[in-house]
Amino acid sequence: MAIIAEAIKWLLKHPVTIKYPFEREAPPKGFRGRPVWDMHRCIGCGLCSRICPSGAIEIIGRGQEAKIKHYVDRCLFCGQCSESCPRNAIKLMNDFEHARYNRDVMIYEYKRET
Amino acid sequence: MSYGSIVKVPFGPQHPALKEPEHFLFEIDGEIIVNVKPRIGYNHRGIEKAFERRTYIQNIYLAERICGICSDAHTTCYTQAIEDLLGLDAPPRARYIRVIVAELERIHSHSLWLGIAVHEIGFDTFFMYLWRDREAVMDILELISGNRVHYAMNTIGGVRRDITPEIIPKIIRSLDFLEKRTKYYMKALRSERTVLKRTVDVGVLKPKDAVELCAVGPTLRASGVKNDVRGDDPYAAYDEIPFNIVTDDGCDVFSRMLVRCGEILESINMIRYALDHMPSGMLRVRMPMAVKPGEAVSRVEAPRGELIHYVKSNGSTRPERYKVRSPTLANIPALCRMFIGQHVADIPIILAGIDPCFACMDRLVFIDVKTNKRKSLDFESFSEMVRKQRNFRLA
Amino acid sequence: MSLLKWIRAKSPWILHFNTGGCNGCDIELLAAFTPRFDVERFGILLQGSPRHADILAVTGPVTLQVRERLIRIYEQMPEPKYVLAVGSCACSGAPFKDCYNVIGGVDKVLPVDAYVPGCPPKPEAIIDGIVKLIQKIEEGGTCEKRR
Amino acid sequence: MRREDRIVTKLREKLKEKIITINVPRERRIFIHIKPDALRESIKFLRDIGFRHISTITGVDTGDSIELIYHLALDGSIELSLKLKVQKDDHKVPTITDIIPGVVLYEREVHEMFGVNFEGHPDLSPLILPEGWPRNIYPLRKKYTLEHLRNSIFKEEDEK
Repeated sequence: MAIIAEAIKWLLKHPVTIKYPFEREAPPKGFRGRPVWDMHRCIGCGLCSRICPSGAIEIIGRGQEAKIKHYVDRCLFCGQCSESCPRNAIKLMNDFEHARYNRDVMIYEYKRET
Repeated sequence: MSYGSIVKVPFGPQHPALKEPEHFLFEIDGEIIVNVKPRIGYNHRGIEKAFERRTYIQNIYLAERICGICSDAHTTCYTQAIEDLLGLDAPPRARYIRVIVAELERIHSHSLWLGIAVHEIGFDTFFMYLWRDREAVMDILELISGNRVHYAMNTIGGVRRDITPEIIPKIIRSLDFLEKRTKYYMKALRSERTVLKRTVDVGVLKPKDAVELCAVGPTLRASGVKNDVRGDDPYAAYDEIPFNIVTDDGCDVFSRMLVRCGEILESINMIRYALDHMPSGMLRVRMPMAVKPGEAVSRVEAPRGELIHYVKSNGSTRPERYKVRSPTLANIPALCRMFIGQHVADIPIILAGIDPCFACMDRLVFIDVKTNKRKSLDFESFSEMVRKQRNFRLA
Repeated sequence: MSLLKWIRAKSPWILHFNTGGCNGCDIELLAAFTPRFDVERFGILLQGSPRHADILAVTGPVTLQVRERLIRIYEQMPEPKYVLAVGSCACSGAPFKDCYNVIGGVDKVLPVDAYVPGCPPKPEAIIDGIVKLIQKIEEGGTCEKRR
Repeated sequence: MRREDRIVTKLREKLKEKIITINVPRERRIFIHIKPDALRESIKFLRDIGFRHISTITGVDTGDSIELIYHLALDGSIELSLKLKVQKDDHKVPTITDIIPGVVLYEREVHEMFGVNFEGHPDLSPLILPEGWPRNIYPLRKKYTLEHLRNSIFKEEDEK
């Protein structure tokens, strides 16, 4: 019976539902989203690729010519790469809508522009 | 009353934590369960072997993904084991933050479980309200750690993120809300006839059996045995924070509900105390890449009970052997004892009673031994069927 | 046919199946059905039986033991059927992809229509994936090619 | 005198030369290495002095032998790890299910993962590994690497 009274009480209040695709609430500050490389800072040491617990980061070449491939479909969004980076070149975005129809478009490539 | 023929009812297999997707084969005489055989392993991924292949840092994230609901308990246990091997201690502030996150996780896990339990007895209104209010604690966790489920707070030698002064008022406000709601839910549970009829004297586990079968966590405490790793073998900052161990003498599913509600209230007080008394200082100490040879045992009170990790190191950057025993596995012998002599209709709620993260147990096959006919039923319609039967019997 | 397509897109029912994941995605998928996120706004219902479902939401890397069951469930679903891979494990196997008991990725076993990476994805992200899948259903087209 | 030391003294008195080493690395942790034939005797003794809870059994492959570690807890507080080594070829260990019934699943698990036979165990049927898993492959033995396991198992799967 206690629940019926509760249900009637909440019937008169504002709904709690977030109407998501139409209204988007930004995630809180410090949200761990997709990592993004700042290639001006990156020195191509490959530490992020070695430390990644699920092998989501691939580095091709070393040093200035290094090219980084990030596989979002493997990423755990743990933020260890950003924490380990000696040059602070990796920032975590605060987006979370990564859904795609195809896995091939989930690879992000980063290359130093000359 | 005996019907003279034993019917076998396989139940399962779907269940999430490390090695605990359970499949149960019930032997039923009429409507009474006479025997039960567990068969687990549908979610066996071979994590223990995988631990030997990854470095100590990578293993933190692997340990986190043993179970999604007690992810913080697993990482705490893992990092403590490694800290024990290395001979370093986490700084005081880090230990307090560990307690706060662990207790928040306990609140989230227990309210999740309570929702699932009332859902199993067909009380979906209650379930929806519980899960709506559970979002409050999920929001705090997301605010602190940056993710709703896998917090990734612990690292070897401390924690990765601080609880900043700006977010403390928000946490306190949510805690007040949660406390009010939990007290209300406890009152509602005690007065709802539906809940009482379906849970009192169902799935009884006597204290003697509970100790003999090595049950852990709320299952053990609801049988009146005062046993809690936080109090008996304190880790993190639990030796500095006062708290009561909640027990209940009912030994049935209802007292497991009450114990978990009581633990939510206790956790709220612990978090308040920890926030008030949090020492300042650094968050983590640096660890060396390689760990010296040795072995360590680490124990943590996860939301579901005692969790134990064992690590053996051979001096390289990877562990030589890593062993995890998660609490649900420890509760399965006790669970099998609970089933004996109960009605088929009570299977879902008894199974939910030990909190085996129930969300996806969704397929059943009935085999009638006499006619050898197979009938497939999904979990939902099975619950529906048993609900109807049960109501019929009550009427 | 457009009426049929419209009906399908307005009320796709979901069957949730865990294939060995850590439970994180499961609770987030379930959370998407509770008042705060409430995907029932899109006419979506969580179903327990594969016979009634249109979308199979798979969480977790596929373990050997569960593979047969996954295929059986998929075969029991009526056409047209769609598969949604929820979480990084279901997309690629993520941290478990080299474990001895894991096949790794739902798309090694079934054709997948939409991937939702994230560990676990927020309920909003799952809704995003479902909405994208509904758009695909509206455009039609994918039902015939599957095995 | 600490509780740990009191327990260690008691154990030394009881088991005498059957103990190989005793190690107390820190508070509330005890590691004891015993001879394999003293298993049942020591478990019985430990149960009688209060170690009624068994947390788990760990198996470790140490090359030529398998190390079994029984983790027992004294009313939740002191965690005692009882270690013994068994030969890989002649791997027979007496069961302790009649002393502590809660151990039944852990023994099955070790049997499945390491191929240790527990004599007198009521039911050692498969518990965790998938149906159709090849016999005599124990995944946690060091001999089997991940690649080897994946190759041998997935090849069979493909042939099906």
